[in-house]
Amino acid sequence: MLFTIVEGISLGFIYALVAMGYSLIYRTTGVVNFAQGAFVMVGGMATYWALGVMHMPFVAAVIVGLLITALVGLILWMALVLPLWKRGSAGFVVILATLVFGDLADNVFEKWLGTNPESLPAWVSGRLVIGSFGISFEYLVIIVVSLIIMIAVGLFLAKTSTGIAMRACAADRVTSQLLGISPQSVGAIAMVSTAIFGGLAGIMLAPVQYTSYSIGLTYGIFGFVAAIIGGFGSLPGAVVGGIAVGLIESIAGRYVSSTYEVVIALVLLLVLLVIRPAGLLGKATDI
Amino acid sequence: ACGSSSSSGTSSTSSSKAPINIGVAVGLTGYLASDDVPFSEGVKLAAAAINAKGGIDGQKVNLTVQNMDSAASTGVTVVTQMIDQSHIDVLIGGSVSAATAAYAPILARAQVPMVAASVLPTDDQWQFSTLQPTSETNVDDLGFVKSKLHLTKVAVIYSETPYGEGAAARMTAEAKSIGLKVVSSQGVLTGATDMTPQLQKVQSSGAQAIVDVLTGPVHIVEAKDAANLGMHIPIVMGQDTRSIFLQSTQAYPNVYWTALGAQVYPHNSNPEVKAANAAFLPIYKKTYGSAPGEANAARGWDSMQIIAKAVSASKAITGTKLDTALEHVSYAGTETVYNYTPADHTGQFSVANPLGIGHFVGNKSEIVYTASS
Amino acid sequence: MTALLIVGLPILLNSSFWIYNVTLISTYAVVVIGLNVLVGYIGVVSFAQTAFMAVGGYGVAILTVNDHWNPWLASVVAIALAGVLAFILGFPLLRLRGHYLTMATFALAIAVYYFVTGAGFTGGAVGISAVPVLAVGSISFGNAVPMELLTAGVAIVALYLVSKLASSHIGRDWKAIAAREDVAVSLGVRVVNRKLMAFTLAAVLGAIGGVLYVEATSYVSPDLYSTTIIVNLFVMLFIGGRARTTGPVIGTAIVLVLPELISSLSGVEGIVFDALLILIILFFPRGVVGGLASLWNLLLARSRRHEIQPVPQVEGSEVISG
Amino acid sequence: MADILTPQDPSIILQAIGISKHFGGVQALKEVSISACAGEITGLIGPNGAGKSTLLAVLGGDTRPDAGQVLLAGVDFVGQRRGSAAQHGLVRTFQQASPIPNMTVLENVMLGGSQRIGPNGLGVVMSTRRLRTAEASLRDDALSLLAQLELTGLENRLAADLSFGQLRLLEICRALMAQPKVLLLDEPVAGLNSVETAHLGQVLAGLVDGGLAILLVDHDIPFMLGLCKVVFVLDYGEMIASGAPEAVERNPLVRAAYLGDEEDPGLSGEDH
Amino acid sequence: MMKADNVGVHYGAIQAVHGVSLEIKAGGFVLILGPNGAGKTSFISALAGIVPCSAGKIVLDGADVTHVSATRRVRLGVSLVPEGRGVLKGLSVKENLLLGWHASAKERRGSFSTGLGEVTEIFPRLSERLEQDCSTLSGGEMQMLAVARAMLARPKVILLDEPSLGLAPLAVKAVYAALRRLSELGMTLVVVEQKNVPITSVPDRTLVMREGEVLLDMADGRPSEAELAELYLGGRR
Ligand SMILES: Nc1ncnc2c1ncn2[C@@H]1O[C@H](COP(=O)(O)OP(=O)(O)OP(=O)(O)O)[C@@H](O)[C@H]1O
Ligand SMILES: Nc1ncnc2c1ncn2[C@@H]1O[C@H](COP(=O)(O)OP(=O)(O)OP(=O)(O)O)[C@@H](O)[C@H]1O
Ligand SMILES: [Mg+2]
Ligand SMILES: [Mg+2]
Repeated sequence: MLFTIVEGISLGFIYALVAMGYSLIYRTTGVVNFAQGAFVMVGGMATYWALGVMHMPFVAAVIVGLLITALVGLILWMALVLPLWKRGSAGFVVILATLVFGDLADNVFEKWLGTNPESLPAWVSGRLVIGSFGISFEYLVIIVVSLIIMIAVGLFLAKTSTGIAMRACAADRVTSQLLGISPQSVGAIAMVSTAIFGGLAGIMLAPVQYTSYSIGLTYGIFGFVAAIIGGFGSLPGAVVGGIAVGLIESIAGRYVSSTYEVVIALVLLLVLLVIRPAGLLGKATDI
Repeated sequence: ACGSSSSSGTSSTSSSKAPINIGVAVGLTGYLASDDVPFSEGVKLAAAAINAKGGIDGQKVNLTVQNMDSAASTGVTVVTQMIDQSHIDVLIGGSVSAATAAYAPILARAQVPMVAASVLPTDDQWQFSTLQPTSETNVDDLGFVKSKLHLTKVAVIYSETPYGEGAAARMTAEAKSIGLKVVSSQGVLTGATDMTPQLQKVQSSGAQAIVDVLTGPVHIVEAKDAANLGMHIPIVMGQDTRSIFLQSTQAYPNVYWTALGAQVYPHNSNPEVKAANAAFLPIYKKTYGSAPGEANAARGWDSMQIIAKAVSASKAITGTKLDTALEHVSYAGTETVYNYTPADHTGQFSVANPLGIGHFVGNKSEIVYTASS
Repeated sequence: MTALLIVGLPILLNSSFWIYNVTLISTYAVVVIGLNVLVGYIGVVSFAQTAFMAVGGYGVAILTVNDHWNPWLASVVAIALAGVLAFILGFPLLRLRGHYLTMATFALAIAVYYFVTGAGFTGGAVGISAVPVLAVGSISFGNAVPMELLTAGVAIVALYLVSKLASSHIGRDWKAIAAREDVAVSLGVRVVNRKLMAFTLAAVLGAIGGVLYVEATSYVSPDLYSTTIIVNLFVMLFIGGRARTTGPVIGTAIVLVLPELISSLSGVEGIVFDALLILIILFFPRGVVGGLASLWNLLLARSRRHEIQPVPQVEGSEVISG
Repeated sequence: MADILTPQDPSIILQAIGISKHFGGVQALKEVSISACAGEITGLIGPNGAGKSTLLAVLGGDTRPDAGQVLLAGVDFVGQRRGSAAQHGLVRTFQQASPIPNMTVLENVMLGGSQRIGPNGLGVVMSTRRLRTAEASLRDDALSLLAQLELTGLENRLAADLSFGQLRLLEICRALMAQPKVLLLDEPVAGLNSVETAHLGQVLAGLVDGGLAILLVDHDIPFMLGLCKVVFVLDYGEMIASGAPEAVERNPLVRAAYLGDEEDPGLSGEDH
Repeated sequence: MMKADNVGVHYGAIQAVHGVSLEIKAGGFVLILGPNGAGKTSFISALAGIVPCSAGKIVLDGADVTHVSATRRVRLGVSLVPEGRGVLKGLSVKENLLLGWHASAKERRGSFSTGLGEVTEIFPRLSERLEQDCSTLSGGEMQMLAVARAMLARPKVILLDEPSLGLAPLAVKAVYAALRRLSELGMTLVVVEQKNVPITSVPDRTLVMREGEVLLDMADGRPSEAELAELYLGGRR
């Protein structure tokens, strides 16, 4: 049981990282970015390319991977979201555009790096063993990095004037312009940071699972589920939601049925939403 | 993300005969892309080789490759289109069994024979398979566990696909007959990214080894999750690409894998099969270098050659005549020797098991067991 | 008239490929017309459409293949079942708002997908094949032409029905709910009733589409209801044009036919397809039909000033983002 | 302090008794009682943040009070389904103008009459005669209301394209379309000029003559005092005065909290 | 210091402002009156840069700023209090004020706490609500916040679109008293209103607009209520 819980939590933190990406971009621009999963894929695959194809040293490869992901984020912003945003397109058009962009990214990487699943070497090796149970240090890395990002971003948004300006943009773009804020650049910063978080998730994920051109969809979906469960737009909510999804999945898989673990997780999610229509940490006014 | 197509083969040569139109329906994307992409490459290599020699008895091969996204629904659309637009005479199908099942009736209605790299849904006269029947694989894997590893309690992990479900059932039945006990049997959804629950159940069942009938990236997930759980028991993996086996081994050293003909090479017990590989592998290497998909490519190559054999035997490129010819093909391919009969559309019932068990030591693979050895 | 042409031409040309395509387009169009009621008009972003397609599709397959029912009876029962399920599920689901509702319906759709993949009576990943075809007397809808006529007919009826509703006072309520639910409530619009009815209507149309597809191909499998399909339904609707009568049909046709047109671009057709979709979204943010309509209006107004963009203006119901 | 009209008064159509509401630490309403009579305009004034809009939200059934009762024609509907107020004949406008931006002005107004037709989806599909005549009469009513509020000519504009003041008028039109028994108006003349204010005053006066009860909230004091039969004054969530307009205007508490101390509040005054 | 030269504003085919010119002197006080739909908001928005000019140009301190973004104009010292108050849902009152302060050019702004002290003195109500989400404020409170926020930006020109809208009589007086103080401190004011308001200082320029055009351009004073009614009535179709 203990292991199942720890396993669920560490799995949950991967979802949490993706969920935080959704929340960050939503809190700062009001955009629901369904290319979030694609960033996970790009991060992993681009790092694999730098490491496995170009044979760069590990650290350099990670940096290159993140840079490429950031670039993809910037392209998404400049070429797609910003024009729609400027035109005041309905939120759902933006969602659809990001979905298609995510698929486009999958297709480009499939063409570029092929369909083979690839791995990345572990960041740290070894396992933490306490008594009869043990877990890879790699999972701990994921947990620690997610927590650091959550706290750092949370503080940034709450305390710094840039952070507040970013939230202002999400609320009302015209008014934020009147306060000397440039929604364009705020959005670009937000999108690039989100891309980097997604990419980081992909890079940390690859050693414990794998990376491939098609990995994005799964993480995109479950990250979104986590973000919703926690309360959309809330960073601590993203982490709580991620852990909840991870736990439900691993406990259902272990003790009920692995065939139906996803079904169970989703049905529980439905029940939860009916009981708490704004997620675990969301406020009713946020809906 | 729907259909795609490409045509290769030219009509520029002097041959006056109509070319034979072969459709290829494969999952170039989707969960079996890592199998079907190299598979389609093998088909193309074979077609190019045949056309370079002037075709099959002077009849050029005209390929139409369509991506069905590893999905049955897309498969139906794509195959319908190939029948109507490209007027295909015969179809080469990829490894997605659900898709094969979905378009089998359409092909039968159109009287187009199919040679697929998946299990067959029904005993239909128009369908042929190049996939080793699950019994073969199982006997091989189980035999290895029994006679090489000297273990008795095994766990079976299978993918929730027609192929996986069928194989798991066969395996449980056959284990008994060779004195093994299946203590746990776990299904995995295609595209799963977490296998810890299944592995935990295996752990608590007291299994001494795992035999899986999975394909694709889940193998890597399985190895990594097993490592994270601190497991040590051997895992004998089902058919896959070399790269996936290597990555799995790097995460979890105690991995053995089912080696197909091209992966067993040069240790193939059948000299004809060995010779076929000796002919094919250099061709593959020339185009794709050290790409890891040679085993699936080899099966694609074989599929094409089987059709060529039937065409030249019957002098027919279409319909019942070609179908009947396919039912009598006997061909020594890179995978195995195929002896098709009207009663055996896998061509394997009367043939010695060609598979082996591979293992990586460092980056070098070695064959540690062959069924017939 | 145009409809007659589109349906009739393939038959005249005797192109089984195009007959099949018109069948496929009509089938999906019925589903998307249902989706349009929810997403386009009433602003309920529901992903549950594939779940109801699955109820229709699996319903007819199981009832005919396993229980040997008459295909017509099975179809009607499967469609009615979807309607009843939607009505029951609608009560708790429609209490949710915004992303949360979207998520819940998404969860429902994926849960159904995984369920039919795992369950035994649905045939698992293999699905169910050789579903008996519909027939009237000696006309079998297993043949391509009758099936094309049947599906196209159903699509036209669905289109007529929804456009009639949309232009009535009910449509006015729908739009008001989409834009400002609180205002609609304060004016006495029966919001719960309207949403529930729209949800049920969409589900019934989804189930009809599901039944038609299975009847047209004689086959049902889980991947007919996967996330890819969910997303595609939305792409169809948005490319065509939300809250536009003909939007769903045009969008469905584009999404289904465009890949065929570019299929000669070996290897990069996926990239090209996505890029084209993105261009359509960028240049026709209200869909092709919406875009053409406003182009037409501009021509009518003979205004040359349309290049001036005012302050960000509401382009439609702000369904998802604030 | 507040001298509420006796509940026995038969012309009282809307009555709230002992309403309290708090948001976190803010006590927005503290045991407030208020009533409105058919055929009269009742005023509600008070400084910014006094709780006027909150009270309207409670009366309209959009906000659930912590305590208290709301009786509409004798029926308590606190805690009933959202929107039941409107079905009982009570309609409100919002302080922030709330048009349906992607509908035309005419459609916006006709929307107000939606519940007059009822659900009748089948009728729509069959396009029954009854429905067509109902729809036509709705349109006629809407056009005449628009004319009454001098919005003629704008009926085919998108509501999103109207100016601020036009939106306010539109909103009142839409509310009237529902043929309410009680109309709650939150700052209807904010954003209207003096001419329009006077005009709207006449329109409202005409409406109550027909038996409607109006509860009016606004900061335009001459407008309020001129129209209302009874005025209630809220301050910090408490009712500090009520009664005839002249009495309220002279009330020192009200002057201190709301109007200011000078004799002439100077709202319409001239400075030179 | 700020000059509008023949400014026009279009929304698609609708022309909201027809060639309006206005010269604003440093430290001056301009009042713009007009009935509904006169184009007041459109004009003042064009001055602030949130609506593009379809004709004419806008000059600030001698430089043409017609195509300068609203964001940049704030830094250059032009602040608008928009109609409808520009509520930033999800931000607290204090965060709103902080953003206002942050928007001013570095050399012009003092410390945030001094600025905060000044505005809460004018609007004591706000100091009771500093941590509240501004979208839950009452209508009048929102208006106070919007004015206070613009004041904190220490602009050279402050443009106010109907600042008295929805304010209680006392609060209107408070706002105008504050504006008067700003004016005495040398800030340039442009105020849009519909009704006459309790302004104790005489505007040095009054424009009356109707249907996008200037009906009356009056120096040193403003029309009486009766004159205004006359102008508005005359404008009705
Ligand atoms: N959701 C909320 N959370 C916290 N405080 C709230 C909330 N809603 C309203 N308030 C507070 O309750 C008080 C009453 O607000 P209300 O809107 O009723 O005032 P009002 O009398 O209508 O004022 P105005 O004349 O300015 O419109 C205000 O101080 C406001 O800040
Ligand atoms: N975004 C827009 N799109 C189209 N037309 C608009 C838009 N905004 C305003 N208009 C139109 O432009 C004209 C001028 O509007 P504007 O808001 O500038 O008037 P105003 O003088 O501020 O009126 P009010 O006092 O009512 O606020 C009006 O007829 C209005 O309908
Ligand atoms: Mg109020
Ligand atoms: Mg205005």
